Amino acid sequence: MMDTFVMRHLPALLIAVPLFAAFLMPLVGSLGPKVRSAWVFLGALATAAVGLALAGKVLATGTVLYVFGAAIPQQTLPPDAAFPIRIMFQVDALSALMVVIASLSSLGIAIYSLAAESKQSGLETFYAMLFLLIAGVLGMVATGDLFNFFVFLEISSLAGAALVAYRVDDGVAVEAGLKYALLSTVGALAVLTAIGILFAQYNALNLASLANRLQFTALDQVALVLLVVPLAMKCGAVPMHFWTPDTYATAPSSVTAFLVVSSQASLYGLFRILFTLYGHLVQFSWATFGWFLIVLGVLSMFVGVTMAIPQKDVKRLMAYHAVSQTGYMLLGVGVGLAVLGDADALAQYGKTAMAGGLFHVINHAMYKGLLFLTAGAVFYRAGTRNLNKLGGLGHDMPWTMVFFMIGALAIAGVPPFNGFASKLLIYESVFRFSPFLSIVAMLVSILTLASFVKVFHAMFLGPRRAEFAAVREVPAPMLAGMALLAVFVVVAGLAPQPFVDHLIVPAVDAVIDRAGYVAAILGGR
Amino acid sequence: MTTELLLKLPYFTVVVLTLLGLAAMIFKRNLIKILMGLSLMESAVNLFLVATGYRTGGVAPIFTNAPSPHMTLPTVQALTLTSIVIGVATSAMMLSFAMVIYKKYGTVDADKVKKLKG
Amino acid sequence: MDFFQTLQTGAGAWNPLLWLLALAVALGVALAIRSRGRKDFREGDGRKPFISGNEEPENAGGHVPASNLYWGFLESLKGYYARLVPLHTGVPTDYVVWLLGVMALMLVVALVV
Amino acid sequence: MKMTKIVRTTADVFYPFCLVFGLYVVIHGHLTPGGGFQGGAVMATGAALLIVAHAYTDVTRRIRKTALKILEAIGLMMFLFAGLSGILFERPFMGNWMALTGKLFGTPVAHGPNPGDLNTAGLLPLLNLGVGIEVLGGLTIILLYMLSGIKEEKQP
Repeated sequence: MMDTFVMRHLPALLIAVPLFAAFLMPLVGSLGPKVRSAWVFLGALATAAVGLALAGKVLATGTVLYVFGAAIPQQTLPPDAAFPIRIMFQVDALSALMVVIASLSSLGIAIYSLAAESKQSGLETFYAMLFLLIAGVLGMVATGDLFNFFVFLEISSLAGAALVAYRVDDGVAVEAGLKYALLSTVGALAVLTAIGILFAQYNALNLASLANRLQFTALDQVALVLLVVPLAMKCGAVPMHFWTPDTYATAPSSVTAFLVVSSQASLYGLFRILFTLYGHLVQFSWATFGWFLIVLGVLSMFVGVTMAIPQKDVKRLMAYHAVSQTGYMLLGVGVGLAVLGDADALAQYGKTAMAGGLFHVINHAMYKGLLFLTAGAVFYRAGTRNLNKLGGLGHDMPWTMVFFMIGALAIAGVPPFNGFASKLLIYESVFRFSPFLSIVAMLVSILTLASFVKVFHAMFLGPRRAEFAAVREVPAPMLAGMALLAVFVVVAGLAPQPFVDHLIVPAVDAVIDRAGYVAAILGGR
Repeated sequence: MTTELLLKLPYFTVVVLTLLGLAAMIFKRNLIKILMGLSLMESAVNLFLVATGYRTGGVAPIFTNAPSPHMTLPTVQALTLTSIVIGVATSAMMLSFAMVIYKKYGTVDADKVKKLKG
Repeated sequence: MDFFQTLQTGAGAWNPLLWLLALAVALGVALAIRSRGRKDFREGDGRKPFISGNEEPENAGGHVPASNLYWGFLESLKGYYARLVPLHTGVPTDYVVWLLGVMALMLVVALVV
Repeated sequence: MKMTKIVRTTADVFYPFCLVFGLYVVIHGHLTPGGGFQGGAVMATGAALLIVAHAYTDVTRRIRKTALKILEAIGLMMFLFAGLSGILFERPFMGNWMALTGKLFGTPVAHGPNPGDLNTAGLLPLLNLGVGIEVLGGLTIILLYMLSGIKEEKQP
């Protein structure tokens, strides 16, 4: 009974649980640090449990609908409803993939931050903001309503900016927070304008209803650009990536690891709008926006990795790699979008390219989160992020070193870690689309490996240093948080096919199957 | 003719406000002025949303003592309110960031607030 | 064995299990070669492992700082980096201009093409 | 920095009126323009009035930040629980189970133009109240933080 009751309301709990944890944090925090830590752990555990249960339900039974404030949760709209303005969550396989990513990494990050942040002050606000950020990201990927998407986008940007600036750090962190907030707000205003344009024409905010009614007028094209470009900016695509290194480098490491997930939620929004909202129109030139994604992707890959190589700050270096890895996802899905009109090409390599891109999304969230957490662990003990000053830490921090190696080998696409599996999918399918793009992708992978060899050498190798004599292994909660992500990286690398079969391929089908998304709400056309 | 022009007036205002906001954001170097430009753009978007909700002959959807039952759908007003609330939070947060930056850097000149680069 | 399936990429395939097997074989070969080495060597008995005949450098202070790595790479791509790095000005206004620029470009592309 | 006695007294007199008017806007959120956020903002204006008239330290003695933080948490919890209460009554999250029951806020709304009845709309007044309390706490905290700069500059 209880089980079915919870199962029925999973989409609402997905937002309610992290919000509950966040809102009660100031009161719980006044009961002492131990109670607060327990509360954070329980909140993260419950959020992850709800997220994974929801994803499991979606993958087992298909799209889950949840209409807020209706008579029953699954009340769908009549196809000819004049004003479909109900707020609803529509969790399909693509959303489920993103929910899995957010759940797993939020759990790992919360456990890690229990120890990593314990020396800081004002922790109630910090954790409240962290849970708000988690709620924002989960809302972004679960919602079926365009305006709701905007609200959650703003919640995640606001909470993210506040967290970036949380350690004032002589104003540097605040500078990064201001840049992030400024760009996010400009982008969100563009998104809101686009929503206004669409609503004024079609009297609908619901994604499925809008997709059903879209006529693709010139105004719709303007709206498309106003939606797509800011979201590409939010996921850190070159040449709009400038905020990424600033923000990722200065934020606390646990926050950075989740900001990666938050930028991937923007990526989700990008795919949702391009494929579901605008995907069906005959006049819509798939190739134009497919090539837009491909060009952004190739630029991101190449500029990101080349900018990473000369960096001296380890987190700044990793941030440029985050830009570079986002390029792979854009490339994979862009190829899928470019051949969307060509059924043969889509079946031959388009779907594989998209599967590679989406598999890379989850892999990237895991190994990049792991890398940022290891960088945070090194900073926690050594007190510096400057690669020229670090060295010889491998003697005293063996576990951190092992986790760093796992993450570094995964990001460089070395078998048998998960980065290799998704990159292989991308290389082989993109090669059939355009060999040049595939070669660029491989080159970037080699440069990534080179860059991480440098980081590994600078941080962990060499003789013990006198200034790091007091360095010990980091506390157990931090290791546990890193281990959670590392285990996923290894398992997904050793057994990629089950992940692809049960998680990625349904997501790819959900992205392409626009009619199915619409029919889930409107009950057929 | 004049009524048609009047109906379009809000959209002209939106364009002017947006351009003013963009100009402030791009050409001004003072962080506070940049944030003012952002607020102007926010107002422009809000005005745009409200303007799209106008229906000729419609009445504001307030049931208390309404003169006629032909009321407009207040969705855009709801959207605008939400966006205003978000705007308040954003402005408050960014202004306090600017305050901290002034305290730590001693300047709010955007060209000098760039310890993070490269 | 259902867990360790072969990853199908449409054009090729990759099996992590086979790869691990190959890795194990390679490790075995390496260990076999190692076991052929001299058994009577003990560390710290005054003898040094024979490498090249030159004096072995001291270990301490031998750590190469990170920015000295890939010096050649950066030197050969000097022109590229001289153009790319100054773009990252760190001024928030410039970031906004880039965003608006891409937006304007895409508007032109979407409306014309 | 203090204003003259006239200004201070006027501010003291107006402060309760600000709160009451804000509360009016909150409670009538489902009938008239306004609602939780607007009413809460009006109430927070009262605090702004006090800060303008009195010295910052005098105000923080009267309005405590911890109390405001607790208010904020209470308001947010009220909103969340009002939303969650729907699922206990076989409705979705935010399901309006209180409307049309004839009990608290449960009177059916009359069709067409009417003078309005406070005892309608079910869950909405509760949501408004929650948001109002939250905004009162949150905005006042923001105001206090931002105006705390005045204190530092005026002391030589």
